[in-house]
Amino acid sequence: MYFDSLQGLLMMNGHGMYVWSAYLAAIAIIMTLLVVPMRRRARLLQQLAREANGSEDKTVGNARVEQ
Amino acid sequence: MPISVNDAPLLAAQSLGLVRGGRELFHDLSVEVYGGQLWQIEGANGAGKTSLMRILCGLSRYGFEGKVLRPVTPLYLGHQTAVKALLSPRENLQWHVSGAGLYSDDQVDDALARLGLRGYEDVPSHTLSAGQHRRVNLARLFLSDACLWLLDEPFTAIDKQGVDETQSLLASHVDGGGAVVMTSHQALQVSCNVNTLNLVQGVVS
Amino acid sequence: MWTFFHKLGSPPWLYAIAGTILRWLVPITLIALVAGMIWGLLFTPPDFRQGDSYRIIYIHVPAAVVALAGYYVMAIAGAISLIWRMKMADVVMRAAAPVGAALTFIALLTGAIWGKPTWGTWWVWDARITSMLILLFLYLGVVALYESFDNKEAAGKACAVLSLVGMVNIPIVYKSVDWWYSLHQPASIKFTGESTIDPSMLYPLLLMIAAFYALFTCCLLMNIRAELLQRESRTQWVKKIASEKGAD
Amino acid sequence: MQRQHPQSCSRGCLLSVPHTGQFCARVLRRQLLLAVRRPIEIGNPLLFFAIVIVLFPLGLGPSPERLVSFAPGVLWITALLSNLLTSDAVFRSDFDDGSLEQLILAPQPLFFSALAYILAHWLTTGLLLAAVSPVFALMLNLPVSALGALFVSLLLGTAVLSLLGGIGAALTVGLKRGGILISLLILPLYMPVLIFGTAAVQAAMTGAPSGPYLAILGAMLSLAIALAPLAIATGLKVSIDA
Repeated sequence: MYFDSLQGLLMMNGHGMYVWSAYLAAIAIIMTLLVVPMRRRARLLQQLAREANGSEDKTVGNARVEQ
Repeated sequence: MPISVNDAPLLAAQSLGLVRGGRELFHDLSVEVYGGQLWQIEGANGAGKTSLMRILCGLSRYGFEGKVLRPVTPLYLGHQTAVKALLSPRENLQWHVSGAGLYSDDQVDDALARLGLRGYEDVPSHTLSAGQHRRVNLARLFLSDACLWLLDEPFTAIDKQGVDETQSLLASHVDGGGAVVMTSHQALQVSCNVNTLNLVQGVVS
Repeated sequence: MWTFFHKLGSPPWLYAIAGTILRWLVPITLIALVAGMIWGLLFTPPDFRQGDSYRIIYIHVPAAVVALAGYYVMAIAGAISLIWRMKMADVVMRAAAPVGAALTFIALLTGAIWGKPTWGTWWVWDARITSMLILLFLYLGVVALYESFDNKEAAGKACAVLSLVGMVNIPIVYKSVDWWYSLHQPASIKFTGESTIDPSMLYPLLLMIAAFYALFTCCLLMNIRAELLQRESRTQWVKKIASEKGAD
Repeated sequence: MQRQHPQSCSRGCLLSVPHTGQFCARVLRRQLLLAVRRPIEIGNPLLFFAIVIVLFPLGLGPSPERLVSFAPGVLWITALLSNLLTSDAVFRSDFDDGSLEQLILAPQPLFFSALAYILAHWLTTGLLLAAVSPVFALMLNLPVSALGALFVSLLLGTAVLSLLGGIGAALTVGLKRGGILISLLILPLYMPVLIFGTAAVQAAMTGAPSGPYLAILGAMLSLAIALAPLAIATGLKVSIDA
């Protein structure tokens, strides 16, 4: 471990602000890169599930017309 | 002149299928066009007539199922007239970008005269009306020696005399061994028999 | 092998195989990223010239490397969709574009932040940073072209052509920018020239590059699954998956 | 005079199809005639070039020494922008009236037809730009020794720019508002040409030989001639199909 204390780690003798800002920005972008498609897929599935359930009870009434 | 059936078809479409905006326009549609046949594609507006024509002539290459075999280069007349406003009708026809042959001046004069454009051969096209532009485009039929003609509503904005002249040309082209596939809302009065392809049922009659 | 290539063309199969790969790839990627960052930040000696600010290299270089590789993945997928008319390759290209653009942006951002302590300016017209900026413009060009088409099928084909043209041009752009940099800039400390990097710094870098490649693959596969659901929303297999998802 | 109709088509069709060279010459002549018949469209890029050149002294100050240090970059960037502005219209008019569909269906390969279109575009923009540029170079106090290098570099460079702009035009011809989009697509590809173009002029200014830079521009031109029409042809087929 090249830093004696938490304080040393944060300061990184003067360069800490740049290093940590770069890492945090990168981590933020990486998180969005991972989360966005997950949420998009979940939303699509939910919407399709609602459509699937929604259309099921609707077709019971006019099932004959559908065929 | 008996139609020689053993020739290879000038155009063969195998199990074409097209879905547009979630609606299935046609599917599993196969048709073979031989020399000496005139095909008319019928269907209401939006039934996919123009889409089918664009698939047959090769403008649409993606987004549909099935295959189209095209051994010969067809002559295609679309909705747009492809007439450059800055060029005169003669220049438009003689330098046409469809890659057709070189037409002599009197061939062009004769073709334009038959469509009632005598005297307009060398005026800039921007002085002509839209109907006259369509007739300049139609004049390509009188000049071309292509075997296969694909015409997308050729008679819109054409007067009675022009329609009759063109219909007689279609008949003589088909009798001469050529083939025509066209879409039109008007009933055709042509001497040769007409095969119709109705898009609503996708049935070939 | 050919049946594999052909099977790759069927959406449900691709959706399923992407799911299984993701199940074990996502945890590995997260572990590798975290380990690499900790290793790079805490357990490597500071650089004798640049001090601790060089630690940004563990984000900047991997992001740059994978961003460039991402463009090639996108271009090759585009080529496959153009030549063999495979709809799935079109989906892969569509999924790769935003991920690559985001990684290029990470590389640029970290490069700019890194430039401040070493050169005192927020933006330094170094050869690699400038080429990275042009790569970002190439990515944004593909995304912009895709968004401006209404018919998404044609959009995919047009983007395939543009990404292929971009792929041919990338080496030319990189070489000419390197040459331009050497013409105007006397050979001061080359920003990207640390070839003699000693092993203790090299290993975390290699780990981070591997982690970023895994990250790119994860994001790509996730985007593919989402894109598949959207494009094939009317097909039976999507309805089946949706109803299963709805049930549990 | 009843035209003799082909009796039987089965023995092959389109007997008198002009071969590719003849067809491309005809397309080139047609495009040049279309351009000449509306001369203002040839004048526009030159006027744009002139006006933007005038902007730079207003922005950078009139002192000759300052101007001369920027002259190569200013001249080249202005030529590049005026070329970019005109490249949107290469296929636009033919797309609007339907000629582009006919061109794509022509039996002759689209590779050479696209090349003919781009050559016509270059003759009416790039060539004139290169011819006019020495006048503005002198206004920017460029030494006379560099005028030759400027002319040749612009000659080669604008040809490459026209080919690359043709790719952008082919991809965006189907879009209603393709103008701005084309610059985002194509400017990254223009950058290498700009780098070596200005380098050639700067070298000539300092008396160094500008030969190697012009050679690289020539190499870029030959690569563009070989590959760009492929992308243009595919782009046109995709845009027509949209």
